[in-house]
Amino acid sequence: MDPLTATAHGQAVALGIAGAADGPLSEQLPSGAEFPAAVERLASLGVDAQAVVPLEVGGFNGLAAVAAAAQLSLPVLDADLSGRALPWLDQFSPAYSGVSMLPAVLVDAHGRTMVVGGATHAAAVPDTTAEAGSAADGRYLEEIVRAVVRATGGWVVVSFSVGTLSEVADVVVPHVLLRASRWGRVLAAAQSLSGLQPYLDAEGGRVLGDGHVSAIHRPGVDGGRTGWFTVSASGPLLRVDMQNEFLAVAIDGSMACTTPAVIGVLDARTFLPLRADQIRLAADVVVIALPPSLPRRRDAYVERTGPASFGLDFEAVLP
Amino acid sequence: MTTLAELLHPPFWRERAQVLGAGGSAAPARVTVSRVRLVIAGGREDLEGGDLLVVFGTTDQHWWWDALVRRVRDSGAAGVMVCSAHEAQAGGSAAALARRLGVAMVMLEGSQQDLLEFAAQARVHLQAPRLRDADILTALQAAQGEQRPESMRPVLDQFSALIGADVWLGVENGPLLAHTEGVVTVPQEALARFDPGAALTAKDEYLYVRQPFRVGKQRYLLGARLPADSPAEAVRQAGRVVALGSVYAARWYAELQLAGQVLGSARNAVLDQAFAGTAPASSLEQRAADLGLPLTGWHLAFFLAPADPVPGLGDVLEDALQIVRATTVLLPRDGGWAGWVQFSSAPSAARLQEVVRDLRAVYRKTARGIEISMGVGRAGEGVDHLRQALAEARDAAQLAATKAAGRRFVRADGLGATRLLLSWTESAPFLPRAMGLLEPLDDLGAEYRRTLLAYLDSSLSTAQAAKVLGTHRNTVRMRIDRIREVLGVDLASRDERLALHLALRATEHRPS
Amino acid sequence: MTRILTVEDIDDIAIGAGILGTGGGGDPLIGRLLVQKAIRDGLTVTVVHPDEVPDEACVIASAMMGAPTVVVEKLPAGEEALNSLRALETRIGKTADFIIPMEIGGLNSMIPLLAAAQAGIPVVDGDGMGRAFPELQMETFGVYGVPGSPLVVSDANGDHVVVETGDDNVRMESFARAVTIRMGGAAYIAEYPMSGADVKRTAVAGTLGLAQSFGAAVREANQAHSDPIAAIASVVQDSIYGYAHVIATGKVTDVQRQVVDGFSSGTLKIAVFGAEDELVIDFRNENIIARMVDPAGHSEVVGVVPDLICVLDSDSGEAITTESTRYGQRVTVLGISTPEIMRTPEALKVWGPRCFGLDHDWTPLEQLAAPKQAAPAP
Amino acid sequence: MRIGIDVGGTNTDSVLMEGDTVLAGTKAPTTDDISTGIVNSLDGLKAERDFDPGDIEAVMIGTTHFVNAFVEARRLVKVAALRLGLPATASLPPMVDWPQRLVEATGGRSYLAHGGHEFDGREISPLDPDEIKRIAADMRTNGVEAVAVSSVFSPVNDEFEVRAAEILAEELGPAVSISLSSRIGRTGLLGRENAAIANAALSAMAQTVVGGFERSLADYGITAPLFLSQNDGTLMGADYARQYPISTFSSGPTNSMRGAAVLSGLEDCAVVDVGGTTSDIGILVNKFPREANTEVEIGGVRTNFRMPDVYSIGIGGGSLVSAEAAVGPRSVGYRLTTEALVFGGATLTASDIAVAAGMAEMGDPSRVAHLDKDFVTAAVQRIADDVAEGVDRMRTSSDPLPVVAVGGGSILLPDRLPGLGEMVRPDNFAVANAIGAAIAQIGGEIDQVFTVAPGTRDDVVAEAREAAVDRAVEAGADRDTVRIVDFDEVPLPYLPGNATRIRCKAVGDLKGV
Repeated sequence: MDPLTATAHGQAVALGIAGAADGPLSEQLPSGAEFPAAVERLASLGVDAQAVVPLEVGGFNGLAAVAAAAQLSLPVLDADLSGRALPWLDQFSPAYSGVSMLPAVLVDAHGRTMVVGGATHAAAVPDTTAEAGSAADGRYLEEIVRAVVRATGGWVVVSFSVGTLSEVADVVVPHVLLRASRWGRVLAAAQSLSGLQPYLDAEGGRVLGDGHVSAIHRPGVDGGRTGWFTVSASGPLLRVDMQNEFLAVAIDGSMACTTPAVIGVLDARTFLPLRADQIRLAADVVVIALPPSLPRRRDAYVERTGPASFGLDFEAVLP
Repeated sequence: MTTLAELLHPPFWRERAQVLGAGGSAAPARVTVSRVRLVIAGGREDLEGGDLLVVFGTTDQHWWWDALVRRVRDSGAAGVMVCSAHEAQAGGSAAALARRLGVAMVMLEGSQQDLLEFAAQARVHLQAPRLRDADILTALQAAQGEQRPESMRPVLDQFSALIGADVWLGVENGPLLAHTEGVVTVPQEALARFDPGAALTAKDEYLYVRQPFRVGKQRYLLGARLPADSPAEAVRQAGRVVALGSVYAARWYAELQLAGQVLGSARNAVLDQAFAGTAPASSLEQRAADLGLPLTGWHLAFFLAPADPVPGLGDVLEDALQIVRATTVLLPRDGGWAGWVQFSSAPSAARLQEVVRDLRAVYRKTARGIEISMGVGRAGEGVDHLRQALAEARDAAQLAATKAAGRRFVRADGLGATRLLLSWTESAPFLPRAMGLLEPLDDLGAEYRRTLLAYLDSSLSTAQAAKVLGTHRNTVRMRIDRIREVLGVDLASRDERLALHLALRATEHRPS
Repeated sequence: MTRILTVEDIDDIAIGAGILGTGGGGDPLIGRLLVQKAIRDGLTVTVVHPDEVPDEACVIASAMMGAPTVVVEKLPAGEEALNSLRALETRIGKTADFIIPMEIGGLNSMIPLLAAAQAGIPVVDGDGMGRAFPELQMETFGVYGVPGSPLVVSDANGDHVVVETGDDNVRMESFARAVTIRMGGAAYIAEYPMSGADVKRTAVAGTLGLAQSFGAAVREANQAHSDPIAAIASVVQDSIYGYAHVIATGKVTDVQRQVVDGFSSGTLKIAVFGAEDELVIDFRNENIIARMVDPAGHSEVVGVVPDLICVLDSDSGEAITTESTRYGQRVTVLGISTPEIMRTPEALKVWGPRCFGLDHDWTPLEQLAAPKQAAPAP
Repeated sequence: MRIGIDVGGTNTDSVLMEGDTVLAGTKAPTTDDISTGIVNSLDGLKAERDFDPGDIEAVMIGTTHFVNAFVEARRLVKVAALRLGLPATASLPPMVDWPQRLVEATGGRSYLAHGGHEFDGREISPLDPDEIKRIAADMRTNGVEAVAVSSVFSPVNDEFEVRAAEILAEELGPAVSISLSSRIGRTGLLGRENAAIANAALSAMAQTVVGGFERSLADYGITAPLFLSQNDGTLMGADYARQYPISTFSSGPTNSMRGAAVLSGLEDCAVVDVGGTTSDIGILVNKFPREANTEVEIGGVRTNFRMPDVYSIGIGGGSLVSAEAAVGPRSVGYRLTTEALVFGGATLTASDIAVAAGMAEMGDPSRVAHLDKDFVTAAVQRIADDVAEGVDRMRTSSDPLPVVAVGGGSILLPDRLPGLGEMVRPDNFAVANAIGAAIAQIGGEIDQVFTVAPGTRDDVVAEAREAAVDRAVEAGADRDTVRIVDFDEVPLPYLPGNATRIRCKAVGDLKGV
C-alpha cells in the first residue's frame, strides 16, 4: 500500500524487534505468534490495525514486518520509520513528527506482554508541543525497552500505532520497501559493476569504490559490528566507519558519504550486500552510496540520524 | 629548510623511526621540511606547505587521522609524525592512505616525550645553517643538562657568559619573562614585532639583537643587549647565540604548554605559593615568570566560570583573549578559568576602562556558544592584591551566574553585600554626590582616602588597616579620628559607613 | 464489621506495620502522612474483614514497588496507585470492588489505604505476606494459585506499564522491577486481580487489624508506663499468628550493612542482658535469621524466616528498622510465629529459609523455643 | 584576645580568652533588646579584667535566639515554599506536616513547579523558567518576604534549585531572601524542605539580630570581626549568619559540650550536662559533637539538617524522687530554690538526695537529715545507673570513654559511673557555653558525588580532603592549623561509574587570632 495515497480507515501499526539483534535472535527464534499477539493486544487498547509498517526496512525487521503482515492478512505499507536501519527507537520518525509511540506493546520470546504507557509523556514536560511530547515518549519507550531487554536478556517485539492511514504519509519514510525489492532484484541479477551503473545513475547514487578489504579495526565490542575498515585496490583508498550499520565513507581522507544516506557494501563477486559483522579481511567488495529515502520532515530526519547522532564529529554528506 | 631524511639522520631517530608512505615522492630524502609543528590529535589547525606535523595524544574520532593525512596532502605539508603508542589509531587506514597519497608518515617507536625531544632537535637542525660556533653547541648541551631546568634564568646566564652581554626573554609586545642580572627593563620597541636578524639601537643607547620564536599561539622574543658600540663580530656572535637559544627556549616553553594540565597545576601551585607568601619572593617571581605568570606590576583579575565543563574551553578562551590588547594570563582554577591582565605600571582610568571593555567583548564572544559567566576584579599592584582580586573576580563571576544569559558579566568593585549596590554607584546621579561627600578629604591628601578605604575594607579593624597600609596602628587611629572630624560622619553607623564605602569605591579610579 | 478508619487509627497502624515489617518494609512515615492527609481532605478509608467480601467481588492488590528510601525524597504525585488500579481495571474489563494490601509490613501498609480512599472502595483487612518480604512473587495469593498478572506499574508522570506474564510470577517480578528502576526507583503497582472467593482462600486475614492492635497496645502501654512488648505479645496470642516470645533483650553492639544484588544485607549483633550470650541477626532487607551464640562460639538458631524476628526499642516498643539500628540501642527481639497459611509446604517453597540463601530448613519458632521456654511468654 | 558570648534565653554569658586560657568570665541577664545584655555582660568582663577594645581580635557569639523565636513563632516573615518536582511530590505539598500556628505565622504559602531529579541523576522534568517567573509574580502580589526552594534529590544535584533561585532573585529583587534546601539539609525531602522554610522565615530577624550584635560591639568600641557559632561547633561570619540563621539552632548544646571539652582538656569524651529537669548527653569526637543521623523535631516541625546527637534523660537537679527511690522524669524545674527540702520547700528532689548523701552543700542540710540512709543510697545509685546507661547508649563502641560532667545539676553525679570509670568535673563550667563559642574554629566542608575510576580512589579522597581544607582556609582558617575532623565515604550503588558520595569536613583556627 502506498502511504502517500492511503485513504483506508483504521491505523497503521509499526512492528519490529528490539534487542540484541542477531545473537539471541538466531538462537531463540520467534515462534511466529509474537506479532499477531502484539497487534491483538494493541486492538484491545483501541488500535484498529489496517496496515503494517516496518520499524526499519534494514536488516531483519524489514522482512519480519512483511511476514507479520501476511500472517495477519493485512496490507503492508511501502514505508518504514527509519529509511534504513537505526539502533535507537528515539531516532525513528514518530519521535520528531509529533506522533506518540505510546501506548506500545512489547512481547517477549515466551509470549509475555507488556503494555507501555497510555498517558502521554508530554504531561511531564513544560514544553507541551506535540514534537516535544513525541520526542519524550520515544526516549521513554527506548529506555523501557532497554530495561526490559536487559531483564530478559534477549529481544522483544515492539509495536505501536503510527496514526491513521490517511495521515500516515506525514510520519513515515515512504517507498522504501519497493525500493529495497527493486534493489534486491537488481543486485541479484547484477553481473558486473558496469551493469549496476544505470540503476545507480537513475537514483543519483554512485559507486564509491571497490577493491579488497585491506584493514579492519574492531575494538571488540558488539560482536565486531563497531569500528572501521578500509578498502583499497589501485584506485582511491576507502575508509568505512560502522556501528552496527555503515555510517560514513571517506575517500582518500575526504568524507564522501555519511548516514542517513544508504551505504551498501557488496560482495564483488555476487553483488549481494554484506552486514557489518560479515566484513572479512581481503574480501573483495564494492562500496556504493544511494541517496537516503526521505520523510516529509527531512531536516529533522537528517539531524536525528546524521553522524552526530552516532557521536561522530562531522557534518552529514549525502550523495 | 631541510629534508625529512636529514632530520631522521641521527642514529637515535633512525633506529626508532619507521617512515610509512615512503618510496615514491614521499621518500624521506625528497620531503622538504621548513617548519616543525606540534599539533594535538583532534585539532583542526590550518596547515602550510613544508610543515612537519608532530601529533600528540589521541582522539576517539579515529577518522580524524585519515582527514589529517588528506589535509597534509592538500596543503603540501611535509608529513605527519606520531609515536608508536598511538600507532593503533593512526596505523590502520591513515597509514595506508599516507602510502597511497604519497604523504610521509613517521611512526616513532617511543613515548610522547620522545616526540617532544625530536621536535626540539628538529628545530635546532632547522636553525643549523646559522649555528657555526662549537662553543654555542657545547653551551647548549650544558644548559640542557641532565634534567630540564626549572627556570629559564640559569640558561640565560649560560648564554650570557658566551657573549659577555646580557640576555633577556620576553613576550612579543608584552612583558619581560626572564633576564640576566644587568637588564632591568627592555624598551617596548625592542619587544615589538620585527624581521629576524635585524639589530636595533634603542633610545637607551644599547644595541638589541633579537630572535622571535613561537610556541602555540604565543610569540616570544629572545634577545641580547649589547653596548651600542659593540664590534660587528660580537653582534654576529650574539645573533648566533640568540638564534640557537630561541630553539632551546621554544622547546622549553613547548614542553610547558604541551604538558597542558601539568602546566596548569604548576602555575596554580606557584600561584598558591605566591599567595601563601611561603617561598622567597624573588625566586618565586622568576619561577612564575617562567611559567608565564607575570606576578609583578599591576593586575586586573578576571574569572570565567562555565556552567558546565566544556572540553577545550581553554583554547577557546585563549583565542578570545586575543581581543585584549595587553598581556593576559589564563589558567584553570577553582573549577573555572582564572586570569589577569598585566600592566607594567599603574594603568590610567581610561586604559582600565578600555581593558574592561575588551574583557566584556571576550565575554560576549565566548558566551555566544557557551553558557559562561565572567567576573572582573579590581585593578591593583602586587601579589597580595592579585590574590584578593582573583577571589573577588570569582565572587563576581558567581554573582554574574545569577543573571540572565548574555548578561553574566559583573565587575566586582567591593566586597560582601556592597557588591549588590555597586551597579548603582556607577549611575550618573551618584558620582557627583560621592565626590561631594568626599570633597573635604581632598585637603588632607591621598593618604587619608587610602586609610579610610583600608579601614572600611577591613571591617573597621585598625590593626588590619595598619597592616594593609604599612603604617602604625596609632597612625590609622589618628587619621580616622581626623577624617571623622572633617567629614562629620559617624563611623559607628552602618548606613554612613556604607555610603562612605560606596563613595570611595565609586571615585577610586578617578582623579580626585 | 465494616470500620471507618480515623486519623488516630492510621497512627496505630503505622506503628504496628513497622513491627510487622521485621526490620524492612520501609518507614511508614510518608505513607501515614499521605493517608492522614486524604482523610483530612474528606476521603474515607473503610475496612472490611475478608469474610464479608462477596465471593464474586473483584479484588485488586495494591502496593509501592522499589526502594522506600526513594519515596522519602521523591514523594508521590498522589494518584499513582489509583492510576495503576484504573489501568488494571481497564485491562481486565472489571471494576474493583475492594482493594487488598499486598504487604502489611512497613510503608506498604499505607499505600493501599490511600488508593482505596481515592477510589472510594473498601480495603480488605488482610494481605498477601503477613509481614514484609523483598519480592513480588512472595505472596500467599500466588502461592495458592492466583496469577499476579496483569500487573500495572505507574509513576508520577502518569505513565504506566502493563505487565502480562501469565502465571509466571517470577518473570513478572523481573519485568516490573526493570520498569520500576526506569521510573525512578519507586513506582506504584496494582496486581493479583482476584475474586472474593480467592481472597478468602489465599489472603492472610486480619493483618491490618493486627497492625492497628499492635499500635494501640504500644500506645496504651506507653501512656500507662507499662511494658509495651508484653502488650504486643498478648495481642499476638489472640491473632492467627498465635505465638510470640521474647528471644532476647540486650544492647546493640555491632551493625554491618552492605548492598548485595540491590538488597540491603548485613548482620546485627546484640549483647544479651543477664547472660554471656550474643544474639546475631542476619538481615536481607528484612531480618531473616537469629542465632544465639554462647561465649564458646557455639551457635543455635532461635528464629528463622518466615517467622517474624522483630527488633523493638525496649522502652517504647516501636520497631527499629535495619537502616536505623545503631550501637548502644536497648532492644528487645520479639519472635512472632508465622500463621498457618504461610507455613504450608507450597508456601515455604517460595519464602522458606533457602529462598534467602540460608542453608537451613524452617523450624517453627515455638519449637525452637520449646526446650528453653515451656510456655509462651509473657 | 577574643571574646566569647553566649546569648541565652535567660543569661548572657561572656568570657575573655587568650588561647585556651580563660582570662575572665561573667554572667548578666539577657535583655529584650539583646544589646543591653551584651553591653552589661561586657562591662562585667571588663570589671573582672580590664582590656582595650582595640586589642580584641575576634568576637564569637553563640545564641539560641533563632531557635527560640522559631519555636515560639515570633517575628517570622511571610515565607513562600517553592518545590521543584512536578509531576511527582504533589501528594504532600510543602508544610503539610507543620503545626497550624507555625503555618499561620509564616503565611503558609507554597508552590509546586516542574523540576527535580531521579535518584540516578536523570531529570524528573525539566525546569521551566516561565513557570518560575509566573510563580515569582504571584509571590510578589502576595507580599512574600522570603522564599525557600527545594528540589527532589537536590543533595545529589542542586542544579535546579540554583537556577530557580537565580530566576527568583531576578524577579523579586534583593530584598527577598532565598534559602536553598540543598545548602541546609540532606536526603529526605520533607525534612530538608522544612529546614529551608524555617531558615527563610527567620531571614528578616537574622538581619536585625546580627545587626544588633554588630551594633552593640561597635558601640563598645570593638572593631574585631564578629562570628556566630554553628550547630557543628564551627564559626560562620556575620554575613553567612544573616543567610543561614538555622545554622545556629543547636549551637547551645554544641557550645556547652565543646566548652566542657576545652575545660577538661579532652578531645574524645562523653559530656553530661545536668540541668534542672533533664540531663543532656552528647559525645565529642575530635573535639566536635557527633551529629545525629535521624530527623530532629523543632517546634513540631520535622527537619533533617545537621544537629549534634544529644540524648536527654529525665534526671535533673529538680527531679522528683518517689517513695521507691525512683528519680524523675517529673521535676520542679526552676522552682527548685523554693520547693526543694533543703531550701525550705516540701518536695523531695534529687538535689535533696545529693545533699543528704554528702555530695553537695547547699541550703539547709538539717532538713534532709531525716532521710533513710539506704533510701538515699538507692536513689543515688539509681541516678548513677540511669546516667551511665544513657552514656553507654551514646557510645559507638565499647572502648573506654572519659565522661565530663557539667551543668548546675552535676552535683548529683557520683565520682565514678558504673562501667565507665572516673568522672571529670572541670572548673568554670557555668560559662561553658561562652567558652565553647570562644574556642570555635573555622570549618570547611564538601559534600559531593565523585566518580571514582578504578585505581583512583586515593586521588579522589585526597582531592576531596584538599577541597575541604581549601574551603576552610577560604573561610578564614589558618592553613597550618587545619585538619580533617570528619570523613565519610558512601558508595552509591545505583549510579553508574562507581559514584561515591564523599563528605569531608576540615576545621582550623581562625587566622590571625
